[in-house]
Amino acid sequence: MKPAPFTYHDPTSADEVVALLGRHEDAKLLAGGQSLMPMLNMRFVVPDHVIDLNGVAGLAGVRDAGDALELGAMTRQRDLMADAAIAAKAPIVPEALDWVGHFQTRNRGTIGGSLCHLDPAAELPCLMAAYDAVLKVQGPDGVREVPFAEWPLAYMMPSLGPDEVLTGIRVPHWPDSHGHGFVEFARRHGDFAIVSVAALLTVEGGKIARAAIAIGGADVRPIRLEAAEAALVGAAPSPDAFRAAGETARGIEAMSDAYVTSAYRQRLAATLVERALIRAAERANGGA
Amino acid sequence: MVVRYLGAEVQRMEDPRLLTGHGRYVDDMTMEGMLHAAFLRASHAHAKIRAIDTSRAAQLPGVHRVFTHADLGPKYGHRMNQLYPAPVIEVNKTQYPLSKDEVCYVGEAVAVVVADSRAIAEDAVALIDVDYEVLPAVVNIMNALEDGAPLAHADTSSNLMGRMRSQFGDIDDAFAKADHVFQAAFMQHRGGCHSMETRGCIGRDDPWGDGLTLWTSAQSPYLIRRALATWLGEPEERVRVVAPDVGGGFGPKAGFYPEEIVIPLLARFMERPVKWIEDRREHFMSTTTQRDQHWNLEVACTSEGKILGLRGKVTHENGAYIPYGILLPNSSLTPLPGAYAIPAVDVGVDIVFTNTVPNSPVRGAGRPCGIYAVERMIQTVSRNLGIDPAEVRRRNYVRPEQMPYETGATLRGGAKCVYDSGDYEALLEKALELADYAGFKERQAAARAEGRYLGIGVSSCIEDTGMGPYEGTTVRVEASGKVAVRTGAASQGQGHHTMIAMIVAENLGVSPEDILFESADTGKFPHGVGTIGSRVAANVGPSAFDAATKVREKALRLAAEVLEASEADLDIEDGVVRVNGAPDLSITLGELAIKLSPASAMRVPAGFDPLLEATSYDGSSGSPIACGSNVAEVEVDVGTGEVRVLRYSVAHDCGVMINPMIVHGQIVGGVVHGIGNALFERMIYDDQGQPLTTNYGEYLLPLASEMPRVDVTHMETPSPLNSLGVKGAGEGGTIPAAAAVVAAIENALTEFGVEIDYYPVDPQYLTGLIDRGAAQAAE
Amino acid sequence: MADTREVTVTVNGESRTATVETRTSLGDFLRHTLRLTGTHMGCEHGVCGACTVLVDGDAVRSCLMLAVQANGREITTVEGLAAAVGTLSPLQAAFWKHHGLQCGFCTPGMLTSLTAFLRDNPNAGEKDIREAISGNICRCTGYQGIVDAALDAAKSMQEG
Amino acid sequence: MQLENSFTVPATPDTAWPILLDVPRIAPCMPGAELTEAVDGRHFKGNAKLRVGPVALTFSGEAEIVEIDEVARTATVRAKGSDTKGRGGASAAVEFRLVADGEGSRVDITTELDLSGSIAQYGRAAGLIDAIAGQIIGDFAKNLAAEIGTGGAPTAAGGSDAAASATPAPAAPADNAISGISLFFRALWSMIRGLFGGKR
Repeated sequence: MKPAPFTYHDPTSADEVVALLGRHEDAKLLAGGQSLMPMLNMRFVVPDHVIDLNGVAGLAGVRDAGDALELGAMTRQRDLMADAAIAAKAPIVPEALDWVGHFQTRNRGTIGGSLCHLDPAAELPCLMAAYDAVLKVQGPDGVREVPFAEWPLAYMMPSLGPDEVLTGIRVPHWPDSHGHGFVEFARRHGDFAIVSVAALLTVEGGKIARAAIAIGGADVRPIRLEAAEAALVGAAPSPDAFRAAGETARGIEAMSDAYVTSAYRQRLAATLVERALIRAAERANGGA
Repeated sequence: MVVRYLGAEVQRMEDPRLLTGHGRYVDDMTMEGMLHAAFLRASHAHAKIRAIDTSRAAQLPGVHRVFTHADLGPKYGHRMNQLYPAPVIEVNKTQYPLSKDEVCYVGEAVAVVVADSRAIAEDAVALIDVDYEVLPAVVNIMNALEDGAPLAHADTSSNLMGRMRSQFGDIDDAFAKADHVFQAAFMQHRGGCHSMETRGCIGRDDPWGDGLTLWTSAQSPYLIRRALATWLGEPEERVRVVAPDVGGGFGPKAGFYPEEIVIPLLARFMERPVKWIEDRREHFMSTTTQRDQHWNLEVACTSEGKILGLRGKVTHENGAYIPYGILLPNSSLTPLPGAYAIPAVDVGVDIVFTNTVPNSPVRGAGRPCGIYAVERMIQTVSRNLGIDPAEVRRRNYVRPEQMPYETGATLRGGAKCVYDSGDYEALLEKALELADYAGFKERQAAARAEGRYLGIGVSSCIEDTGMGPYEGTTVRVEASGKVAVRTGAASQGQGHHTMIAMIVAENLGVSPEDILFESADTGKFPHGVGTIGSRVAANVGPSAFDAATKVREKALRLAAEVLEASEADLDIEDGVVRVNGAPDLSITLGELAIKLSPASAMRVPAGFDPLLEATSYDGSSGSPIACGSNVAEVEVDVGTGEVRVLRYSVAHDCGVMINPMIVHGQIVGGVVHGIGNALFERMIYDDQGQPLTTNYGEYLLPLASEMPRVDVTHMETPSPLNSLGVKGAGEGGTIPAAAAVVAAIENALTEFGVEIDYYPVDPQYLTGLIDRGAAQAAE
Repeated sequence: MADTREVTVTVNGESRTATVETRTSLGDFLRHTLRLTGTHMGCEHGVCGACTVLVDGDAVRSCLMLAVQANGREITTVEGLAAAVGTLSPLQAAFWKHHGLQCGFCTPGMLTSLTAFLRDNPNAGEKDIREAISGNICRCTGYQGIVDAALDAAKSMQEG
Repeated sequence: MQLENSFTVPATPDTAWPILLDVPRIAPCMPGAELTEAVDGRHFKGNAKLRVGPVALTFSGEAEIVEIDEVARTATVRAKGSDTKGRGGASAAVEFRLVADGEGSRVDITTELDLSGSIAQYGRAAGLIDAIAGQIIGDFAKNLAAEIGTGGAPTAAGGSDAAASATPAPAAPADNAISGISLFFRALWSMIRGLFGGKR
């Protein structure tokens, strides 16, 4: 199980990456390698060129831009988990990352790699869906911004042109009083999620003021439960409200695979949406 | 003071080497001029091969040669041997080392590339073009015997490989006089090998020197030597098979594989050593697994829950070829009365071919299935009669005063199955105490008040261990005073070195550190059987004990002459023979060895032969029957269907324990393997016979994060069948585990009326049962 | 023509340089080029953890990193965990004492992973340790001896 | 596995049938497909490029028209192909039928598809084939309708409608390959080639 031969490139700037992508037709970008390397080893992916992003300057890091967190695409998952600004502003991120692989893979794996690989079961795309994150993509004509809702085009296929590279992600702030809950069901620790749910809530004066619910793993892309979000706004955070929100998840589009059916994913989604909302409400200030 | 090693928790002799990265596994070896091989494997479950074009592959730089069946030539053009011929095999199908004209499972070796590196060999494999005519494949055992089912082999008329039956007692009478007859049908699925080291081998042929040598990651080097020499038509003396450090075996490495013919042949053709290391995808597709078995049983019992008889039918998946005779179905039937005095049994097995990888034993072989079946029927009786499952067991155990108890079943090789010793009820009580079975109802009620569902399950097992006929040992004191110990038994992590060193050291009066241990090399020990069926301690143990005893006796006899003392006054301690009461009179074992065979070749003392050495093939005079009771406590999340094993308790009896630390490790490891079978491990094929589960993200091995702490307590009822009183321990953890876990899940979900008819119990399946139960309750 | 690079790494304190094909994994480079065969390849797709090594102190899968990516880095393999030849690190000694290994194949990855984990989490309890090694598969031990060894090593390292 | 799909084209069966059988007109409707050789009236060779997520495949293969019924307007095609980088293959038996549907026509397709090799051995993607088939047929029908010139609306039928709506066609990347489980695409494309062959 050895990769097929390729030509290796180790550019040092994003411009150079874009230029290399322009020159080479069948090229793959290598970020943390925790998804691409297995596919190379198994020869599922057989590119002529591998362009390593690990030496590219300026792609890693976390910055609080006031109204949002700016994450470099090559920021390692381990560093996201340990970052103080993320812990303060978006504590759901480290909570979700605990479900991402294992500490050894998080030492290499990057947020950008995960968002570009776009495995339906991956946790980070689910989080970015909840946040309506904005992705910064650099191509030959400069940088464009893609709202997360427009990022997944199809199964494991991001809105990324053959000569484009993801450079950063902008995660808008929620008020400090917000509550969060990330719950997931996987067979074993670190496994692909069968279903995961990210929930964010703000509560003002005993009523839910804002809600975001994203479901990962169920379909080929993360799903936002917009109807349930709308129904929650203005309601008191209550077990009944959360159960009702969960019930709406029974109607989501869900896929079947060799292991579980879409019906089971829908059932799980209902359970997990309810649990994520309960957890988020417990953590939201301004309830009572 | 005589140092006692037997029964002590001696730290393993193997470990410092393995802990510092100095093990020697097959892939760690390299040789001058060595080439690397990669196989092209069948991509169809069933197809005729019309043509194979290797020309593009052969032209790739770095490729030395590409071989197909035809390229091996007529001398090597025959099918593999049937290792275990048996009369019940009606259709004897073994495979060609490289497929000739028909492939019968995905993963069957079709061609092989020899190249400068493994990577290049894989590059070339991708360039081989095979023209297949795809044939219908049979995958599901439940319809494999139906009229019109696709045939696994094009030239056969049925998928029935053969039929077996275990039959004893008066079954008609048992059912006629029963107060109740209950029925249950269930599917059992056991996964694959998944040793962390895959298979792999290196072949080297030196016709003018050492002959043909095969280093292979295997459990049974002597079986491979015999099979390889027989297949080649060459003398065994010219074939040497070595199992170096082996990274786990668990059954599937006990057989003889096509690669173990092809790789040495390539070495012969290329006149250079050739290495092949199975990669993990190959392991999923071409290493034998255990897979599906369907049981449909009826139990006859009295109103008090006393079981009178058991009858029914089993359908057993064989896979595409027969690499291992009928060992697996046979070992599924032989444990059938379980730990219970069931007077009548009549259960038959249909063994069916499918277009999947050939099946072989996996840890426990058929025993986990047979025991699961018996334990399921105990649960069925308990449920239907409303008697506590532990109590049903108490009312049916074989009692100590019945020992030796002849069940009526027949073991492999035709011997009667006789339970030699043990107190099954006492073991159960110990397990229940360890698990705080009495306090469970309170725990369950407290959890239920919080909306949590706890359950408890019990299972008991017996295990026929230590099958013969022998596994010999040679013990030789050398001039340095160190003691060379050699045996045929290969270790895959069981700690044979330590166990045997302890036995020899104690008996010979040396330290275990003085033992120079070598094993599993057919060039260094003349014959052996293999490491299967929890047999090594019960066979090598006695032979090591006996050989050491003989060496000790010889040393004492010679020392008595040299020291002019009575043998009765001599003792050996720390390698020195001393005269009791005369501390100045002594001679070391090394000095005695020199006296027997002096380097300057004077003379051997009269009445002695030259070496301070003995060989023994003493073993067990039958199969010692180990036994155990397990209790699993689980929590089920009814929202997701997730099952967590919270607590797991084992009371086990494997006779006298040589090294309790090693026994403990075997039991705990075995339990986790069994929990994996019960909850996680599932090898899925689609209806065309494509394996869908070919990586460790999808094939779920048990991980530390989901596994419980396993509490183990022991009884030591000596086996009367060997000199040490030992019984095997390697599989005793695995065998009863699935039954305990499944019973616990059902117990947790009593209010939903959940009855499980399939394992591994996955959450989707379980939520289906929960939802159905909830709907029925609502009506 | 194969794409090759010269790679220099410091392995277990010693600088080593070799030319490799760029497609070569760090694991294969260590094992077959540098002949440090203590690191084992169990699945080559990043799940089993047997191939874990420390790169600049971080535990990573050596099957999921190219050798060329390790250029200029400091690598510790199982051969380099003990302070001196013929000795054992506290963790290795605890594995020995608690029967934390049987066949020994997963052991190098367990040891490297836990060496890094216990360094960063000296107060880890059983649950933490079980989660930490959830990316390391052992088929033999049932993990109990490994967990006991890690708990004991953590204790002895804290006691200094 | 068996897949059932349908789509409509805004032309009567009399008009649509010969168009469907016109190779040069139809080939571009299937993105990534390239006809390399018409061996004879019933045998064809070609390549197809496509992407399944990160996996970019190039299939090389051949198709044979087994049966054409000009009266009933049905055809059966057998096709097989394999990835040029050794990752597996596919074979398909495709039956299709052209029937009148209101003002236009409906094409009903029954595909018996067998995948093999590593591309077939990924359990987590096993359920996507139906979904992707729907997407592919939707794209193909859209292109075909445009080719026929009247811009009719395609419908996806069978079990794939939900998935098709959940996976709209790629927009941003100008990739010559389409996303989807490769071999279904391959099968469908072979079917089209079979139709072409029937015409000749």
